[in-house]
Amino acid sequence: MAKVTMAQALNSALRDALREDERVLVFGEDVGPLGGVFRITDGLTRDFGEQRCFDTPLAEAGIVGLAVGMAMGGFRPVVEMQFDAFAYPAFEQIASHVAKLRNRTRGRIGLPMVIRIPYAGGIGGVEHHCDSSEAYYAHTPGLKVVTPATAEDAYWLLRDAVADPDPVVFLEPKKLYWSREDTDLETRGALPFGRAAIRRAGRDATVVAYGPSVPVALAAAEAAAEDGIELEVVDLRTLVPFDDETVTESVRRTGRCVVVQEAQGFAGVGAEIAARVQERCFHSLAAPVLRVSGFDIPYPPPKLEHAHLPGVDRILDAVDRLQFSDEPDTRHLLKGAVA
Amino acid sequence: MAKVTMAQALNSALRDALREDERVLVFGEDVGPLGGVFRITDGLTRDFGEQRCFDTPLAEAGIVGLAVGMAMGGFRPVVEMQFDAFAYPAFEQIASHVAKLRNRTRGRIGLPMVIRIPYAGGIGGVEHHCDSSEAYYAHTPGLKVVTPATAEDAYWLLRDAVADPDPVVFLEPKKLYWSREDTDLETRGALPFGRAAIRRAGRDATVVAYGPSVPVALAAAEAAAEDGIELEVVDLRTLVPFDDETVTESVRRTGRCVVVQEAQGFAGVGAEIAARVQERCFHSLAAPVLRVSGFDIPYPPPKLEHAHLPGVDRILDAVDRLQFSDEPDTRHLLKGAVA
Amino acid sequence: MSVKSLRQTVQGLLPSLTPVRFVAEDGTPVAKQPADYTEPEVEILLEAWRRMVLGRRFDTQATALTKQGRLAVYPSSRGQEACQIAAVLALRPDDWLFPTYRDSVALVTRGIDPVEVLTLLRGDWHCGYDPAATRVAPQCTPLATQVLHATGMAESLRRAGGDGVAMALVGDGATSEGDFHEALNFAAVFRAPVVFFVQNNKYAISVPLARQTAAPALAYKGIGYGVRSEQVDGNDLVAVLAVLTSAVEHARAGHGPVLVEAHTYRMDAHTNADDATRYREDDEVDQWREADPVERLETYLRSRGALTDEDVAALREEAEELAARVRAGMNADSVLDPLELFDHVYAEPTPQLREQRAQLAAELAESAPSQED
Amino acid sequence: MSVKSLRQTVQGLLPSLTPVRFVAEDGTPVAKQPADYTEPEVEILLEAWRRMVLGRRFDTQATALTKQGRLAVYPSSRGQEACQIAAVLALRPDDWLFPTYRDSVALVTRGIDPVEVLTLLRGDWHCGYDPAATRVAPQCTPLATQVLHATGMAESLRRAGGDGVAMALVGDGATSEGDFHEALNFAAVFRAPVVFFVQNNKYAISVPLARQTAAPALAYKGIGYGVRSEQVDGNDLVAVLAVLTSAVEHARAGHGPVLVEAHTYRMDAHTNADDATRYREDDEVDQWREADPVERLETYLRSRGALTDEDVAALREEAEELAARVRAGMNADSVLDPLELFDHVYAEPTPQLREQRAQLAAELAESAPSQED
Ligand SMILES: Cc1ncc(C[n+]2csc(CCOP(=O)(O)OP(=O)(O)O)c2C)c(N)n1
Ligand SMILES: Cc1ncc(C[n+]2csc(CCOP(=O)(O)OP(=O)(O)O)c2C)c(N)n1
Ligand SMILES: [Mg+2]
Ligand SMILES: [Mg+2]
Repeated sequence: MAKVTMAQALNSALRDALREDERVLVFGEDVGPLGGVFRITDGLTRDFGEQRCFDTPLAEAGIVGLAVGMAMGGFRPVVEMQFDAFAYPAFEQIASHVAKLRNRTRGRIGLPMVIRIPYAGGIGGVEHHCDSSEAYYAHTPGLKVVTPATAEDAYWLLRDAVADPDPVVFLEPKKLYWSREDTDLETRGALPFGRAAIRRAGRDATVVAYGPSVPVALAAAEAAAEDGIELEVVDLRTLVPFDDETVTESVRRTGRCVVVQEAQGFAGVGAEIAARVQERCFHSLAAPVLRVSGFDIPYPPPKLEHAHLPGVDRILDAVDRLQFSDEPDTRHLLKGAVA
Repeated sequence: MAKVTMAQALNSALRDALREDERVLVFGEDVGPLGGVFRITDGLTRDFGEQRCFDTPLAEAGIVGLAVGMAMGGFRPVVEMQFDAFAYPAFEQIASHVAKLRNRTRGRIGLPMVIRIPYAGGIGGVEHHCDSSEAYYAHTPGLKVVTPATAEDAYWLLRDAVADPDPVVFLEPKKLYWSREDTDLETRGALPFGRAAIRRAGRDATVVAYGPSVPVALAAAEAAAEDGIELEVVDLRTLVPFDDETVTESVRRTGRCVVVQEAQGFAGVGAEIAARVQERCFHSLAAPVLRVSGFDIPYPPPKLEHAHLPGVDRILDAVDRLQFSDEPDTRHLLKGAVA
Repeated sequence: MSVKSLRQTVQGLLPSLTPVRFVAEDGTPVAKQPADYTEPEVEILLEAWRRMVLGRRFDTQATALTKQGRLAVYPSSRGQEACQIAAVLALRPDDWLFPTYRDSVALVTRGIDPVEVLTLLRGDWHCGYDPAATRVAPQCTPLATQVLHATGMAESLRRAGGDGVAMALVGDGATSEGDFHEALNFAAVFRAPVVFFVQNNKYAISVPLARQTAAPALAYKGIGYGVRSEQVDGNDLVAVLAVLTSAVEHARAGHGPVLVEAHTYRMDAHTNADDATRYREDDEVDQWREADPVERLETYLRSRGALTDEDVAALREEAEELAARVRAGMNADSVLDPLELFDHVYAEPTPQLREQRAQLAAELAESAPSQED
Repeated sequence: MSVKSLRQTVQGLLPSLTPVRFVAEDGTPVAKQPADYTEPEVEILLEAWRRMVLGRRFDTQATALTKQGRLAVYPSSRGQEACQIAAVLALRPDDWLFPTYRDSVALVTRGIDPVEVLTLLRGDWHCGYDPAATRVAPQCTPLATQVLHATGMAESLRRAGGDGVAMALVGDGATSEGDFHEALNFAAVFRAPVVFFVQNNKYAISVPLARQTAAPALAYKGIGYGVRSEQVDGNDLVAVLAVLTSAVEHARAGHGPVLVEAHTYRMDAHTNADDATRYREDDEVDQWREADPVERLETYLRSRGALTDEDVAALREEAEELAARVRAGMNADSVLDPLELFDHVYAEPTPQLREQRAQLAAELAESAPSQED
């Protein structure tokens, strides 16, 4: 066991993938000699050569489009978009080709490729550097969407993503890049790709979280436990495919559910989770499924991000509201709404 | 009163806007002499001149980016993206600039512009011509998102959109372009921008729909009425802002809710609606809020779209399931899921 | 670099000032044959002519099928046969082709079954042929996106160590898209063996070239990427084939990408659903009729004594057989299983897709007329 | 068009073979002065020199403030002052400027309060100044997107009937983005009065120019759009100002857009957070030190007798005052109201935003230390 950061785990995953499969290629902006602005590809060009890890011209549609062609040509490209909002220029390539080529060709050509995207906030980044863009991808059939919350998951989910026969959007929570954890990357954890993890067991309510929100949810559970409320924390790990079984089983057991996401709430992945949970667990629910999220605003400037990001208190507020009928709250809110 | 199609209503709205406000400009691909591939801009170049309605080179990011600059320069651009999937190249301009400029400039520069997008299916279009892309926009703070279901709404919502101080993504359900309705575009209906319409009153359940799904929901209500079930049909009209008041009031009254959308279901606008409704109406609900949508697949080829699109039967199936506990259904589905 | 060698570099990247041409509109050889290109052997020209005649018959047949409702839509390439056929003849079977919606004739020329070619436009499924087996990418609709795919494929071929080449077909309008720009740049930087073949047919749906670009010619875009470029009379099969053959050789030899612009004309409307009278004059169309590529090559080959009336008659018969085969194929009803919709989203359906498949199966079972009825 | 006039058109669109230069690296006039451009008056050059010195002091001060944690991040333009200052001096106050994150010095030169300029990089809010009042768009981070906005603005100015011009600043790396391509094309087709000014500082973060493009120079991209283009020694203020002034005049006179590429160098790392030793040699940086634009202009002006030691000393003092003002401004704590986050999403907040604002207000009230504590 050794202390590793998520950044190191991701770097190891890329290394091991490059070593084990010569079809794997890593490319993007500044991923070569610089090792990426977050150093996730640190040393890969040095150790595997320019042929395996290389810089491209500065054009995201170009990077993804090139990867499509190279995946068609037998390679397994792992490309990096430098920041969340800088993947948007590639949106057409992603939505119209990456997600659809297998389907368009009636199954004849799959695209084994990974699009790595550092995403979400909490690092004091200026505008366009902290978007939570997972919903755009999760809503696009044909993509798998992954977001790890631990270094161990970062390693194994990325290995799985690279080995996957289908395109994977791999979302790396920036603020967790440098969090250290004791883990042994050599032995694979029990959970396969596509399964959620119960990070903390609890009987009173289920908190469903993913990526950057998992540590926040765990901290909230810690705090709630001091008040005698036992929260179960589910870390989704993959948004697509979605692990209905784990989530449904948990909520049926606890009877209450809070969904946490950093992204703006409206039509986000949290909405999907809330919708699914109430569909599947309605008669087990003692309270509505509540969502805790960022506000429906563009990501704030660094000095105000703390006000936007869902923190422990916002989660605990939601947990508090799980105990009561929805009437008082809703009335209050609606009054504000039409004032 | 005269029979008008939605296409004619949209054309009239553009004409009247061009006539009343010289800052209004219409541009895009083939909107000039051709009048647009759907003829929504028919005759505008002839009647208002090339200065007011003109063709651009073929580049969607270019069209939207140009519109941003022209809106900054005091114009009110109304641009057309030729089809839903062909707006994707403009995604960065839309998400990073159109949606954000007012916020980025601390309120100093707003962008009064409209992005018209023919969207959704039901017209037998080949691949990339029938995407339901509303969730991408609705999830992006700073955009307003509108989708009319009637010719009258098409006219007035477009007039309102053009007059709006903020950017509006105006989604036109292709399959309704040619549906005729008796309406008098001269007198404005009662509903302002931002309010949903109750298209049919009913006591047993609320069906929330928008755009292309509204006529389907109404047909389902018609059919259900024959079986003695009275469905209330809410047409959202604007997805952003969302009319919580009308929806909440209706569902609290009926105690049951089905949400209908054509788009793939996962993390769609329907998920948001379901999540909000159960948050706000939990104690009034006799059954989970159910969603009826397209499947989580790329839009099918023309000869198979009928199997994908939510029709009357799929809505009625959902209505049937509103009467029972969720247990049997869910178990059944889960068994399939882990088989 | 010295000013002199800079000047040479620049000259080497610019296209010729006027389009390369071997055969004039009236079918006679031009007075001054292009110095930089070799006229293809007459056997190859004969083969090209055969393919052009067959291609045109296929095209008119497909257009006719739209009128009978057997095709959802058809974008005709009538008038562009010199480009369609030369593109395919310039490639080896193990090279890759990245076509657009308009390039069905190229696909038929490549040997793909016409019924498979028309699967997309008939509305049965998306791509009807096997791209891996034919080394032809699915016909691409999102404009210019395929130019990047071709570049990626070319880079794969380069890395594979062989001498394969990829060719991207792209329209004049699509050169305005950002993806076109990015593809040329990537290809140049990686020296990928790809040929960018612009069929400048003067219109992007209704938008004429002058509204699309202010460049002296689209081929002038090449130098901005360090990409060798050329422009050619797109209705002169001899010239198109000569230039494309040279471009493919250049790429194959490892010298990097080439941009070729062919000046041609779309004789029909954008698709059968389009009304071209809204944006162009009949006069213009009539003028281009004079430049017909099929007739031009036929006249030229006859003048060289390579073609007889019997050859022409025999080929006409072959063309009618092809048309009949296409009609028969399109008139046969297609059998489609809606449940297949769930099969190709991923290699393995997700649990959610399995649920949804079951739901659709139940819906279909319910709506099917029961046995007793 | 005749072949002769075609040739002239092509020549008119191509940049000069080597970058335009008036003053050599050692501060002496080049032997052969560029024929097509006029050297600016010495008063203007003196003003430019003043702005360069002040700009550099601002820049080094901003970099220093990052070390003290008073700025979140700062992308320095040290070494690019000739470009930063010439861009602004070539414009009238009623022209529009579309800058990037790297162009803070240009903004200060334009007269924007330095504290407002640094609002973004300090993390207080996004754009700190009033774009409408200053006619300077917000500094743009999504690369090349602003080039389209500048084109749209230029088109607005053209339609307004005045003679206003827009200038887009853009980096060498950003020219690879599709938006750059689309902007040049739109501008050319609409003949919009816009100047595209590429500061080719040889790197896009770590990626050197040779990995970004294979073109003889970025200025060669112009001809592919029919856009007049030029390349210039970006460290020779005299040349940059002469070329940009001519470009702006061309646009102002209604002759359409111009592309100007300035060859310069980013002396510092990409930002304070970047480690440039990972991708470039000190030798290279040292070499460019010899080409320093501020020293070069100073030497030149001194050689022309336009500048004395006293002038230099006086300006140094002024520069220190500016630096002190910047420090004071940045050291003052900013007062920010989190509830403002809801104010500028739309002209009027939606009902949902009002709810969320109320929620945040409640959260803030709850977490604030109560009066009694
Ligand atoms: C990204 C994108 N935008 C718009 C369209 C709609 N569209 C289809 S064909 C076409 C015109 C293309 O013109 P050109 O590139 O010249 O090719 P041609 O059809 O003339 O062969 C347009 C605008 C599209 N398919 N993709
Ligand atoms: C669309 C987009 N992709 C990536 C980035 C991240 N990024 C910021 S600056 C930069 C390099 C830009 O290089 P260049 O255009 O040469 O400008 P310079 O920084 O050298 O002034 C990159 C890749 C971005 N801001 N926007
Ligand atoms: Mg064309
Ligand atoms: Mg640079």
